[in-house]
Amino acid sequence: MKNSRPLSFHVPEPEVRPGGMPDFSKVTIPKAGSVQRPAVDIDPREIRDLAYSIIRVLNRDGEAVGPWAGSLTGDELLEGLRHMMTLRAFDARMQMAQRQGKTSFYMQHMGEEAVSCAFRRALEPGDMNFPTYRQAGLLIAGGYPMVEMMNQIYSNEADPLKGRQLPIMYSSKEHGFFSVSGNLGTQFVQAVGWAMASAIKRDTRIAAGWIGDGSTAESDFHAALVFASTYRAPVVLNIVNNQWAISTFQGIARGGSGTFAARGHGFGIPSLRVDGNDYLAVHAVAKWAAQRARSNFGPTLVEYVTYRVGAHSTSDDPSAYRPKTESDAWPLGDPVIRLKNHLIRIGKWTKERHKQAEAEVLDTVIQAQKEAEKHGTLHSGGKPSTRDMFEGVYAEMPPHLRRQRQKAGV
Amino acid sequence: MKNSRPLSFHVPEPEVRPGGMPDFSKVTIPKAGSVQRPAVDIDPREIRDLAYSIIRVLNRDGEAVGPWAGSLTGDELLEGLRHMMTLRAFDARMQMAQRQGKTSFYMQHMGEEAVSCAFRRALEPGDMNFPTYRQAGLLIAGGYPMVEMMNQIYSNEADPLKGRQLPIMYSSKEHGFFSVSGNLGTQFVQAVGWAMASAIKRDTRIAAGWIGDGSTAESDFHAALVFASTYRAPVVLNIVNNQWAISTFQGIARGGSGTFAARGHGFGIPSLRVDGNDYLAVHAVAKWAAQRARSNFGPTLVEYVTYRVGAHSTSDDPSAYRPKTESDAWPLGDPVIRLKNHLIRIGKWTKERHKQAEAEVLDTVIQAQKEAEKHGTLHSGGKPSTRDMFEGVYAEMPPHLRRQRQKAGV
Amino acid sequence: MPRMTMIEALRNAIDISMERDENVIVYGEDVGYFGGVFRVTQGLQQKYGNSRCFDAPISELGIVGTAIGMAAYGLRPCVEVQFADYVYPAYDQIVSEAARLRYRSAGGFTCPIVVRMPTGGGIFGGQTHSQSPEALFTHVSGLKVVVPSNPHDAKGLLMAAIEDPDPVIFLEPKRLYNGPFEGHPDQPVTPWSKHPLGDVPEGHFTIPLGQAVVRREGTAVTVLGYGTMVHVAEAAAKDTGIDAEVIDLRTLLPLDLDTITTSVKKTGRCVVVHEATLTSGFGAELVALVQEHCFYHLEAPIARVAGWDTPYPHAQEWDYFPGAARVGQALVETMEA
Amino acid sequence: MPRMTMIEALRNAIDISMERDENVIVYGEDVGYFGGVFRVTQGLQQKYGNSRCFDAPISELGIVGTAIGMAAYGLRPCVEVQFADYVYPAYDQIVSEAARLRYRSAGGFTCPIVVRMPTGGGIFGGQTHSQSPEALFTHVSGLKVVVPSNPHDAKGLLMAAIEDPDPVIFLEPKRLYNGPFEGHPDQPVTPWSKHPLGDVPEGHFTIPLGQAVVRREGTAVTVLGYGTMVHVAEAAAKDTGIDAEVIDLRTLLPLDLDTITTSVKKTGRCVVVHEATLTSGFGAELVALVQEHCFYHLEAPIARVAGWDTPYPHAQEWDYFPGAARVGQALVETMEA
Ligand SMILES: Cc1ncc(C[n+]2csc(CCOP(=O)(O)OP(=O)(O)O)c2C)c(N)n1
Ligand SMILES: Cc1ncc(C[n+]2csc(CCOP(=O)(O)OP(=O)(O)O)c2C)c(N)n1
Ligand SMILES: [Mg+2]
Ligand SMILES: [Mg+2]
Repeated sequence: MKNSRPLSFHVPEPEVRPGGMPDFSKVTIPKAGSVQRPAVDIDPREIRDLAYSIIRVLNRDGEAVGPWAGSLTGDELLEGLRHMMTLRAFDARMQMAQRQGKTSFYMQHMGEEAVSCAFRRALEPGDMNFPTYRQAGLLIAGGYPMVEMMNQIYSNEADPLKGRQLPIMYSSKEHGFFSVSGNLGTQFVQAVGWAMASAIKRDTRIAAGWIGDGSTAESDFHAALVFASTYRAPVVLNIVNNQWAISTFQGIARGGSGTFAARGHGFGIPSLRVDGNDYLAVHAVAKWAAQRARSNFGPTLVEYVTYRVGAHSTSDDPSAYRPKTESDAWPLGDPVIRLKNHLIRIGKWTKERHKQAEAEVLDTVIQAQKEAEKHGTLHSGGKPSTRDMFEGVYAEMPPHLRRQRQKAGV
Repeated sequence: MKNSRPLSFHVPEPEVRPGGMPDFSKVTIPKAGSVQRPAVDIDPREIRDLAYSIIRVLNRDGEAVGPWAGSLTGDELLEGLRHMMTLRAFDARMQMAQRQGKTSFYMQHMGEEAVSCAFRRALEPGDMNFPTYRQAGLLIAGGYPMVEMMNQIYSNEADPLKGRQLPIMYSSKEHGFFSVSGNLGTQFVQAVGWAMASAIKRDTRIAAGWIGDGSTAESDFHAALVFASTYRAPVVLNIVNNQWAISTFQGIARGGSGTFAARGHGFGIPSLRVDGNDYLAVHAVAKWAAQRARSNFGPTLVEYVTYRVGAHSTSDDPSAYRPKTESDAWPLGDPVIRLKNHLIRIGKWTKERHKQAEAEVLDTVIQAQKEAEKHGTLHSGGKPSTRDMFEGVYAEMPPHLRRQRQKAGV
Repeated sequence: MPRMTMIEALRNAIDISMERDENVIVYGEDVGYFGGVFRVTQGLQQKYGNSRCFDAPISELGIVGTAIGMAAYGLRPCVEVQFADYVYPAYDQIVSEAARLRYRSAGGFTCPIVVRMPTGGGIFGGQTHSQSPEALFTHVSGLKVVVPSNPHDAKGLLMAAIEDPDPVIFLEPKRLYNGPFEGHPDQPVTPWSKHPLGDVPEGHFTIPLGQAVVRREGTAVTVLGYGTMVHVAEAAAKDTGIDAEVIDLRTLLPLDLDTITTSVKKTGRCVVVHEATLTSGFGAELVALVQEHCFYHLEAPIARVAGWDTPYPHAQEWDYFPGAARVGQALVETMEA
Repeated sequence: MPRMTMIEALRNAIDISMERDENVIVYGEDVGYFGGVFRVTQGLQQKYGNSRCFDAPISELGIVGTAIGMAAYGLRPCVEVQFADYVYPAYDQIVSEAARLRYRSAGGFTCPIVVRMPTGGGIFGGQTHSQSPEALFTHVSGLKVVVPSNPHDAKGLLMAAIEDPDPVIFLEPKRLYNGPFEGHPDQPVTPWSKHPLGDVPEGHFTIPLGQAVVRREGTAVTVLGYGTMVHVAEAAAKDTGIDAEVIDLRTLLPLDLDTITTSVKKTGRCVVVHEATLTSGFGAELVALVQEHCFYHLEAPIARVAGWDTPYPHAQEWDYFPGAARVGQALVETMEA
């Protein structure tokens, strides 16, 4: 029976590399409106197909179609558009600020704005997100002051995190935004713990965990699924599949013929894939999952299919590992343009008003930036104190830290 | 939209607890022979149902039926029966030896003998197992000398592991049995690494990883699936679902409506469930999975549905957490009796010869035990040296250990 | 005062904490229905229901990771890792998350969790049921690290740990669960019921974290120890007749440096003992601090007695364990130096 | 001899190792096609194919866990953890498995792996791109721990590590990748091309693990350091004019105690420096050993200069970093003590 043919080693490779023609022909995109919308109390076994398809609402003509359409009013959509535009402008300014040496580091959301902005709208006050570094839309759409975000990015004297954290590692309990960790994955299982706590206390609040496609390989992802499923925690577990993990394409984390969403099946967790560049679809699915959680039906796993248009961070140059024009070829388009077109299509918006809004948004961001820069930037102006460095390791400073602070002369 | 009904916390509970009547009515047992046997190069997407069923060969009448029957000859089955009987007798003697204070600790296999004994037969020389502490059948069926196992259990002067390891943490490269770790789960991903190495070297050997139902919750399980799927490693990933993890029933690790096998689906790994108390079914499935690996089709995930009849270890008393008679109610019966009945049914065996074989097997075990005890037991007779304690931390002893050994006066 | 074993004292501490504060939640592997493999949580599920005391999947990462989330919500999880040897899968969550949450969120989120775990050897548990990993936690800013040596302290320290606003690693020397093991494997161990430190105050009772205690007064040499080694050191003093002052550190981080330096300045000599492997063990930190703060009082090099730098062996357990003989020898040598 | 940056020297070491031994396999996050975020493995996939140099999923556990399996098979994996700050998910595999495999299997299975990781701060990387976790490995019997301070040593030590029969934790001070940072953030760093230690021998070349080297001879005080701190210590000696003898430990485990004690016995004074947080840092072990072996030669307490016991901050990086000024102050105080 022994097969004596030698084995061979398999390493997944993306379709193309720099120099090649971008090719997404192997990515199957179902028609908008074609995927069923089950009741929130559905038996997960009935909807396994949802982990292998993509829920979409906006079609090529900018129409909202199918059973997942209609979760937001026109005015709400207009607001959503503004959130995404704000995030994009914010990113552009901060990216530039980093290039100007005003801070050490930045990470942008280009192409993925719909995911965090639309998700935020599906939550209620008191709910808690456990985000990665690429969900600033949760703050923007949640009304967190941009100036505060910038103060954090600049590590200036007004930085709410006192200069301790790398830029963009925001934290705001009031805005339902758990402290971002630089360690990938860790927050995913913490979200489950928070949700378990809410259930233990017979509260009504729910949690949302966030993770990137690449980071699903981390152990915390598994622990999150295990605990969420065992205790039926009221949590929405979000996977943002933006196709890349720094230089590594999603096939390295995904392997085989599975999808990230399908990882929920072994745990009996309902798992959905959704067009992450479709504001309406993201919102509808987020709302469905949030309602399941709040109705005590337990966790939902959601995979947002999107594309990281920009570099991974200001330390990265994607042209070294993927074709420069790959993002143009991405079949799900741009979330801002798609929502804009839909709003125009339904008569709530015009090209002119969009242009005008772009200018307004930019102006707001610039105003905030000016305000923030009054408090200093990383290497100039006001800065957090050295004392701040010694504070807050514990609720009360223990003797050894007091000795050290003294030694440091502060 | 906010649902103001309070959430509630869910903790899975077994059907019954001590004092209750054992009840496995919720465990669906498909008829023997009813599950398809696909070709080894099947697209995993085609056989997702195999992760939700149970492959069985031996029916109630002791007949081997269906597409998975016929992987072993009558003589091979006779040998298999003897392996299982030997393991059972070995366990009984060593369990007793522990009670007599001849060693500190023991773990038995009662009820699960078919899994490791039958699996071993599906491997070729040179293949490597990464076992847990409950796969001694791999050694017994592989011809590893029982005396050596006992020397290890006794930590005596002839202990191949020099007294360093807890009893039953065997290790034998020659017999394709990787050093057992006391830390759950760790070996599962190492098996994948070994298999990757074999593929990298264009070898023909394959690996097998082993893990318990409870331990699938550990991070290593996830890492193993990720790496096995990404690199299509030639590995068989075995989950022994014996329903219990010490005092915790399998529902705590499994959660929701999934199965352990179904955890492979998110990774595109073909995943099968098999009657772990059916020697023929275990062998057939193991062989199928091994052939897939050796044919370069990559990993297979196999869940063996069985029942831990004995206590978790000599430190455990299961009557504190489950009905004493639960094992009698287990619907998949006893692996030894089932194979015995089959062999009688096909005319290869008789009740009398079985009785006789029992006596012979016991005698062999007792002989080995006598031999081993000549070299000492944990607290009396020959023992490994204190020098052995300092050796082997590194290939070459570094100065600080030499100083310490000197200080210890050895 | 009732006499208790260390297990009973720990259970009592958790029980009262759960009674006083609804936010105290207890879980871990085999912790719920069964009450834990060492039975510390026995009866708590029955008393408080399975929302407050429950079994967890075998994922130390998940246990600690969810506890951090619960703490961020506002609960006070007190979780069990079945053996300290199994804490490593949770190490990232402890080091990168629990320890730093308050700091990195500038107090926006905090992490009042307790991670309990049986530690130490002497039970023929081999390399995976015997480890003493305290030094892997004392190097981590933001954690507190506690090791009780008797039922009295176990209760007071565990209640303080549960009430502490920051994450506490709570190491329970399993060799002491039933009696004060003095490092003589050939001699029977007195049960706690016959030991004064088996007297455990009833009701609410805390021992502030960060306070050491002098277990045995002496003038010749200071012995710094914690957990099992406190009893071993006392035995060594008795065996050798050396008038050692034995200090039970109780909390390793933050450390009670004053009690230490006061003693060493008095005795002029110091021996540090622990069961963990020598190199980079917590003893190194103690030596570094003592020589820094008492340099001009020291009459002899500070000696360390510790587990050898090997994995914890099975058959050679008593060759490995730093028992009364080895500690005694260090006392003699330090006195003669 | 060609002049190389530390990155080039490391790449060269791996390249030659792969050329010489088909069993050397290299992988990690972004290590394959892209060549690593610090570009250490650049070009190796092209040269050796993607069976020998490839990208790994983001699972440090999986990276090290599979490497252990490969090593058991007979390969020599040299894997990368993207930043030392991210090693904790792999901690269990390293501590419980890699470090103990030889011992627990009585040599039946061995684990010749190298786990490379950039370590240390000084690049405004905040708390998750700046850590120095060496002490968390030096406490683990069965591991070797190496920290090079220059391109020359980086090559020789990495080749030795890859050829070593046991698991090696290889920490690369990222602040030194491009030049010998002396701890003066306001001054430009000389590139390695202008530094004698940028001279890297061609071809096969190893530096045995376990050998320290005297970087600067002196008579007044011994400074023990490794990695970035070696250059900082040299600068501090220059800045203060104190005739310090600076020892570059290079390997922390096993440690070259002879070189250390010879020097301290000569100078009678000792300052230990590292970037990791102070408490339970590797400096504690150094102090403990020095006072044990050189007690009667010591004229002053051994001083430690280290990172403060806080997470590594972002804005206050230069307040945190133990730079030339702080080391200089310790030298002065130790001379005056
Ligand atoms: C534990 C850990 N390992 C590695 C890294 C380095 N790292 C930062 S981001 C990143 C890629 C993450 O990719 P993905 O999860 O897909 O998220 P994305 O950046 O695409 O949003 C890596 C490897 C880290 N921060 N933490
Ligand atoms: C990392 C780790 N955590 C916890 C334990 C303690 N422990 C030993 S066996 C066991 C139960 C394992 O159950 P399962 O995986 O189902 O295997 P079984 O014993 O049923 O064969 C536990 C919790 C351990 N050995 N290692
Ligand atoms: Mg990504
Ligand atoms: Mg089990």
